[in-house]
Amino acid sequence: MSLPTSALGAGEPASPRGVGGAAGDVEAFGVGGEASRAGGSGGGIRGAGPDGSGGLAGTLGRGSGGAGRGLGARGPGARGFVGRRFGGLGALGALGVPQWIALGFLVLLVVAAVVPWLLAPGDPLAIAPAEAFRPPGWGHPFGTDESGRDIYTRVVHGTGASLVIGVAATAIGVALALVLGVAAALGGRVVDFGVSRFLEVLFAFPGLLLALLVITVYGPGIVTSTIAVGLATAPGYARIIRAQTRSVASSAYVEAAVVLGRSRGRILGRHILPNAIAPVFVLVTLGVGQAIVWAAALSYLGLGAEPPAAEWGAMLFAGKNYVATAWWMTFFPGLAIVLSAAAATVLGRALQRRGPR
Amino acid sequence: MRLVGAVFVLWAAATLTFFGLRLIPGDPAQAILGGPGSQASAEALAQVRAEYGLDQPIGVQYVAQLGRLATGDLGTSYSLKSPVADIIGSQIGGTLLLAALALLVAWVIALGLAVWSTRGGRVAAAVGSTLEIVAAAVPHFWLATVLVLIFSTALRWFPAVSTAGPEGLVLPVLTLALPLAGFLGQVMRESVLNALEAPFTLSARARGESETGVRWRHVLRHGALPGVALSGWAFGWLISGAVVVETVFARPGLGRTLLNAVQLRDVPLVVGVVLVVALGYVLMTLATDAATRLVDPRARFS
Amino acid sequence: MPLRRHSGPPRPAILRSLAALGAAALLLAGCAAGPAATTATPASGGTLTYATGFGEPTCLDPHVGGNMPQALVGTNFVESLFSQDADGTIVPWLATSGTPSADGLSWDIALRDDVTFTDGTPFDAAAVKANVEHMQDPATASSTAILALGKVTEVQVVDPTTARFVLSEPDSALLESLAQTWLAMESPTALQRTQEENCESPVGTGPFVVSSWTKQDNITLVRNDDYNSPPAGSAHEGPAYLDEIVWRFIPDSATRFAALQSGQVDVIDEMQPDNVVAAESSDQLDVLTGALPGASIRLELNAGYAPFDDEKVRKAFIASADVNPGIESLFFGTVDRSYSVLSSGTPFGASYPDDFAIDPDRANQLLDEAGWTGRDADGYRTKDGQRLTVDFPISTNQSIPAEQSLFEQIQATTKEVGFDVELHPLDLSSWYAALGAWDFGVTSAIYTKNSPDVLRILYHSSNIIPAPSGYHPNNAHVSIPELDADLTEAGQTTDADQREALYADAQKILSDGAYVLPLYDHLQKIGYGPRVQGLSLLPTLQIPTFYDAWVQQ
Amino acid sequence: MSGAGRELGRAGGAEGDSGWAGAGTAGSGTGGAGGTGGSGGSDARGSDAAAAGGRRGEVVLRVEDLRVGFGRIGAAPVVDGVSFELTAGRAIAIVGESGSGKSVTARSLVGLAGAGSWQTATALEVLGESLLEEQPARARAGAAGGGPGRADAASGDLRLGAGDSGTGAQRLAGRGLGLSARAWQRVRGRRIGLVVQDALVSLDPLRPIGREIGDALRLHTRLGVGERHARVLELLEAVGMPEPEVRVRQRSGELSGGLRQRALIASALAADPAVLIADEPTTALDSTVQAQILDLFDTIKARGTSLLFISHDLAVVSRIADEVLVMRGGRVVESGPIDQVLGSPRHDYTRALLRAVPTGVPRGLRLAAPPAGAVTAMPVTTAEPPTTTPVTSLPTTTAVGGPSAPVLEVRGVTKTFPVRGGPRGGIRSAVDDVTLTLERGATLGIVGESGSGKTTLARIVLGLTEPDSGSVSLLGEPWVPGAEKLRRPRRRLVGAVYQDALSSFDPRLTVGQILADALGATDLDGASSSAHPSAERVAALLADVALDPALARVRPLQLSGGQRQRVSIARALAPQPDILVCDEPVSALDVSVQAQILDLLDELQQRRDLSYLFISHDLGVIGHMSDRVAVMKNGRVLEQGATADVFADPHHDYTRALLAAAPRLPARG
Repeated sequence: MSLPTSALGAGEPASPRGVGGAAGDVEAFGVGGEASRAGGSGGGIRGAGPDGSGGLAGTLGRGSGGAGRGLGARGPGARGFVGRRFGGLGALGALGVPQWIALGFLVLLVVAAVVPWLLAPGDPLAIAPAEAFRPPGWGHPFGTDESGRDIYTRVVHGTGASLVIGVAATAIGVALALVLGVAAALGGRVVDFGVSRFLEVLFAFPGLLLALLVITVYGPGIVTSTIAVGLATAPGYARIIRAQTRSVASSAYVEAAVVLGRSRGRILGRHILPNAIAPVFVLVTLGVGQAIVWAAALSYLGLGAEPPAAEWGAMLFAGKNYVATAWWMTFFPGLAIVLSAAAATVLGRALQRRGPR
Repeated sequence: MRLVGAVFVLWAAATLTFFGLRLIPGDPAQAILGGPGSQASAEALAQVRAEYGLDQPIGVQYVAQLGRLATGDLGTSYSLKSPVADIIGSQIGGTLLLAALALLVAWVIALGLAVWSTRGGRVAAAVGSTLEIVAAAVPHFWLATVLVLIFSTALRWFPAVSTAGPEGLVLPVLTLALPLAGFLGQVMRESVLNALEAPFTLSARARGESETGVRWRHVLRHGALPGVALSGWAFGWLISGAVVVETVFARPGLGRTLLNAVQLRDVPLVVGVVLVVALGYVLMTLATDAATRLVDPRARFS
Repeated sequence: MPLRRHSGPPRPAILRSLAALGAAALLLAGCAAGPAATTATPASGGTLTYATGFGEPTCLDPHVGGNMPQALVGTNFVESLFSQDADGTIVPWLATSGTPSADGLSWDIALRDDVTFTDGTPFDAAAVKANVEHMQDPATASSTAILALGKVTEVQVVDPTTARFVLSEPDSALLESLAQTWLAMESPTALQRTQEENCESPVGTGPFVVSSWTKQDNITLVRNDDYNSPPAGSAHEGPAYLDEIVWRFIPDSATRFAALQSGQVDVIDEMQPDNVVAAESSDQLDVLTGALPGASIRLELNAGYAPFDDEKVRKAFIASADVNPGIESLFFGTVDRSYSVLSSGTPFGASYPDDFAIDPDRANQLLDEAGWTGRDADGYRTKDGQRLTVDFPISTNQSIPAEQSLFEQIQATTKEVGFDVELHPLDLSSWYAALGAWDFGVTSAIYTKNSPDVLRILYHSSNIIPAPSGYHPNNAHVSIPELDADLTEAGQTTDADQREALYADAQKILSDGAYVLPLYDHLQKIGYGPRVQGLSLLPTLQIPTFYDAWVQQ
Repeated sequence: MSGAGRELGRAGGAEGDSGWAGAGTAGSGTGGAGGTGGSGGSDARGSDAAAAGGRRGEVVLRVEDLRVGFGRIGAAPVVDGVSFELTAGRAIAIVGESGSGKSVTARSLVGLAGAGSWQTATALEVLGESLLEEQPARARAGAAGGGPGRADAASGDLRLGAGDSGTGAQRLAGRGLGLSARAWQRVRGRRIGLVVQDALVSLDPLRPIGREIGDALRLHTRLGVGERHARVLELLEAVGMPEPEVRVRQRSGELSGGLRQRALIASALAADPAVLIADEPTTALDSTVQAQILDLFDTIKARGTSLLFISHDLAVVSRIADEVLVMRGGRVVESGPIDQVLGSPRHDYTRALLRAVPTGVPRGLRLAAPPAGAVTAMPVTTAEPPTTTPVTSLPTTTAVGGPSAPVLEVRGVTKTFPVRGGPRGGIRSAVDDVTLTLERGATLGIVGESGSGKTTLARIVLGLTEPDSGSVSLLGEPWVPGAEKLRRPRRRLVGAVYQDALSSFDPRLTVGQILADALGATDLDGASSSAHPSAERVAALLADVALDPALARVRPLQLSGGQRQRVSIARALAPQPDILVCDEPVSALDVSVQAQILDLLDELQQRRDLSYLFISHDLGVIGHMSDRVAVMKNGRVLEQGATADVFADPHHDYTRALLAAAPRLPARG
């Protein structure tokens, strides 16, 4: 269940190859093409050579960001990691309608996670057997579950658990990946070889089995499944971070710093780490959605949150038994998962796309 | 070098699994004697422990198992009592068929969607990319349930559980393929868009190539390229997905075998399945590398 | 992995009594009558597809291990020496009679002389001897037979049609034991093969023969055309009607029911309560139910360890665990609340509803008296800074989802008086491990056994000591000398009145001590589609039999 | 201003080859002026067209008042009123810098201006056939697109089909206007061939070039597969592709840049179009290869194909074109026969462009017009923005050593790299036994084509790559090889200026931070960087390179190419180095910007007594900048000596070939 981080646009292909080569295509959220699309009218006008830098794409780009983005284009060969940099919050200015909707939804989720009672004043655990299996309607907008608990209230109150799982699992995965990835990229040949092989093993290991083992050893629960998802996603992130770090480490600006006589430690702290880590925030955004889905999958297999926690995956797990008679028990938590994951993806991709040059 | 790498991966996967399973509560001897809770006598347990070498120190057991694996002997399943190789042999076909079809369908959907939605205007592009993002966000188990409700219970078009015939494969394959298509589609769309804006498509248009020709002769290949490169990853993803799909649709296969084996603490079977899956991943990676190189000469020269 | 019930655990089912099972009989008769209501005449031929949620056997030979999946499928191709009728009375099957010696230390079993195993091997006393030896062989690892035949020292071949069971001490439950599928007769020729081979295709005398077994997909059974040994009480003679049974494994209950609804399968087991209701209200589907003998579904409070080592705490728990509304809503009226430790399919069950009255005030008072006077921020009671936590490991294999939901409701209602019940859904291995380590406050375990003697297994103090496998049937950690005495005596006497009194006393002791919270009967729930006719349950273990079943073409 | 247009029109008429329609408003005149020019030109053109007769003089391509833009129709055109006529067998060049609209002009002629584009013209004809389609709605279109000057709405202010290329999502603007997509497809390749910009990536890397070339035949001829194959081989032969039978099956990635360009030209020529448009066809190529490709165009032209040649390089243009249009900001500022325009340019911009070409300009002479001069006064946004006047008040540092003291000595340096994919264990010598000396205050130019090893040499000199053997000494002391730790304290003595300035900046940092960082490095023991350099020092540094100090707050991404290079130079200057290693510092810049940067470097050298190791592929730049020059090929220095000597009297064949291949302007204006 390794997170398809490569699918999210920044991954190396499966084989241990460098950043270039065929990888270029996998990670070809090419800056040039991106820029001209973002500009809205650049349509393939990508300069190269003297006429290229900032030429037409620059002229054609609309809005403040547009012109600049065209400048990075130096032919497909030059695309890739180095060009993809995180532009900070300025990127928000470039959000479109879908991104704003996604952002709005995520804000709503955060509100639901932090102050759920604002949105749903009820008790998510309060049972009312007499009210069981009520379809959506007045009083119970999403219906009730097998114990008469209000599903709307449970979905709202479950946001926190699901988000925490998503964010924490991704954080664990990314933190682990940072250590591994940076070590591999900068630690010399031996370390790189070791870490790379290790990552390859983790990749070859079915992610779900890894999670299964972790959970069987430590028992099911939110914490365990968070750790399990985090572990299972780490190798994907680690590859990206390794590639990113290597790319930054061999970038022209790091060489420029060497030429200026900066010490290794200073170059690492001032240039390599910040630039290698910045895109990781985008990955985290993208990863959170997938982590929520995977944590839900574990819950579905009965390995996630313990009852009666109002966690979305656990609600799905409970609801699947009544799918023929009480569709709302699975529909709404499922919808919450899909929408959250999709919103995180939309936003993450927007950041990934708009942030870099 | 690649071979050494592959062997290393297999060894490490076996080792990880072996020790991983030892951490799990549960007595393997108990698993051999008909699972937990069975009223196996002390003598029976002792006999089994001796027979399977479970009374040896764990290091010795590990070396012994590794030795057997090295000679190609996957051992005998604790729970099913038959050779692991036979069990895997009988289960792998269904999973591979499922995975291969799902990959193919995902490919076709993703590529079709990417190519279609990049030519049909803004709305199509928005629809295409929304579909991809939502598809990638749908958990398979939920999708499986929804598909069964719609196509099996309500419409009665396809059976809810697997059958011998091809109609039984439709829902399981779709369940696996749709989310995967979402992922692949996102990547392929980027690549299609890049190809559409690439100088070589301008060049093709300047030659008088029609839009259809541009897409068919040039863009399609470039769109497919990242899909090829991601197939190794997709394989692992499909195997994980197969665990759920095979359970929901009651299909025989490695995924279900694996899940059962873990729950029954059937160490040889788990190790066997993990090895086979890891081998599959390694082979798939090699194959996609080779395929990429075949399709894209740039890979050879970089 | 979706939840399965019964897939792994053995069902020790020892019949110790010849007593009639009156209550069960009534229920069974009613249910079995359902399908027979159609007037069409049985037709031969056709294939029936059965989908089980109990899981796939790891070995088709029911001697090996011995669990419900094996019994379910095995009933079609192996047969026992005896059967039971709807009243629970022992009736002949492969044996014509069983006669104990005067001292009760040997039984002469008279056998039919016209039965042949499907591999051509004749069924005779030597075959019985070979079977018993096979069951007793540690390598076979039969969990049921080893206990059931624990007193059998050897089987003597008196003549080809008479087998003499020599016992170390009297065992009045021998014939009931032999009625169970786990002690069914297999071809001695086939038993000579390796266990692996025998597991693939055991050979019996049944109406069907194992034709093929595609692991994780299906077992195909074909009709035994030479069949001539139906148990007493069957609706017809000669070979079965069905050409073929395809036995499929569909672990997911929703999928299983969907498959039944779409007509893809004809019969399913392990129906969820809502599906039972849906099927009953449908004019296409029907349901066959029967209460499994043995203990009812119940919560057992671990009296050996804190906090339930204090009777007041146990009583407070039971007085606050309001289960009736949940049983009503979760089971859609398919089950009735039980106040008896014994299943309604088992004689001598005694109900003490008053001991299980819901009274939160009393519960609070009891907890106060027990010293759990503090309350923490979450509203849970505390004593000396310790929270009143009750760990509740749930076997996701054994407890169906509705049960798990019920446990959640128990968690919610007991919380009101300050219990912190922590539910831990576990896979079977982990669950057994937790139980074996006494690492729980309350749990729910299933025990199927065709006799009130199940009480002795579950609550005799000797069964606190774990078996070599680490499992201890006495999960409530009940250790009361008077109870032990009652149970031992009840198991030895043959006087029905005396047994009734002894069991009633035993159950009262359990009830007074608040060791157990009975919930409802453990039901076998078989759903079947419109094509299926003549389906019934074999009374012994409420297992569906397809001998009389036929499908409308 | 509009006088220029009229005069050109006359000149064209006199030639009889092409009549020049009013070239729109050249310069800062009002929009109205162009209108009159346009209508006048229209008339003139009409008579010319009537007079045109035989094949040789036939007008194959006539463009009148072409306007192209993106976004709202008529608004902010990027091509604004371009008109010309191309007759058979002739070559017209459009010259301009980035953003001048020359590429868009070229592409709009085949309806491929790009997604979301709109185009209008009063006439667009190929071989006498109009590519415009009368639209009933033209009056509306005219109202939208035409200013008061668009006088001839009655004769058809017509829409070309908006670009149907691109991402489909943007095709809305093309809806129902102009030629149908199918009609355009018949024009493309068949009537007008287009060799698109950037030869290196303009062939599908996944398809064999034979298929790419054959596509044009498949689309425009009825030839069978076998015939097509034969024809493809002929074409490859015709464009001078060696071993066509082998190449035809190869994909572009397997070909060198020159061969790719030949294949691309072959694909554009395949269906024998009357007009071949070539957009910067030689830009990414080495000069020797460039010369060969230009020869190929000569041949093509000689066979009767008319050429429309788009380039930024006046020298290249002078080599191939009969006529030239100088474009700036979407307008034609000057046009006419090549000799006339290059020989006696009338427009300031043309003059500035010509002046900016460094080739043959002696060392020390300014290339760019004085700041705040005519160039920057032009109302065009894309040129290098005005910069502050170079600061002259800084005290010049005086050289410590004697005039000929070597500051850098490279002795016998060799570096090899393993070659992957080649024969087993193959190695390639990137730098092979190179010995060079750089003297204080002097510039050592290193010239060579791609793969000559000049960049590897630069990296060795910068201490970024360890040589296999040989050494470099700095101010007489060992520099390379050696431990980085030992090198670090003296790093400040050597600065570097890179070709791609942008990628040499940490993207997270602003200009000010970048420079402050570099100033911090002046503290010799690099670790103590806590002392934050003052904003004044950063501002002074920016002033040194003639940049507005306000730019300290922006990120390099927001700067123009020239500004970035100035920042790059400022950074290199920050630690007060003695030596600057400049690796192709101007090769990504427009010629006018290049001129400014070269002037700046010159000026800094004089003020600060800097020594330059100046690397370029461009002989003109090298010749202008260097005191001494070393010619590199395949890692070896073939020849070195005083620049004048080497250029005047090259000893090595390769040097001679390089000099011969370098395109030159016919005469200096």
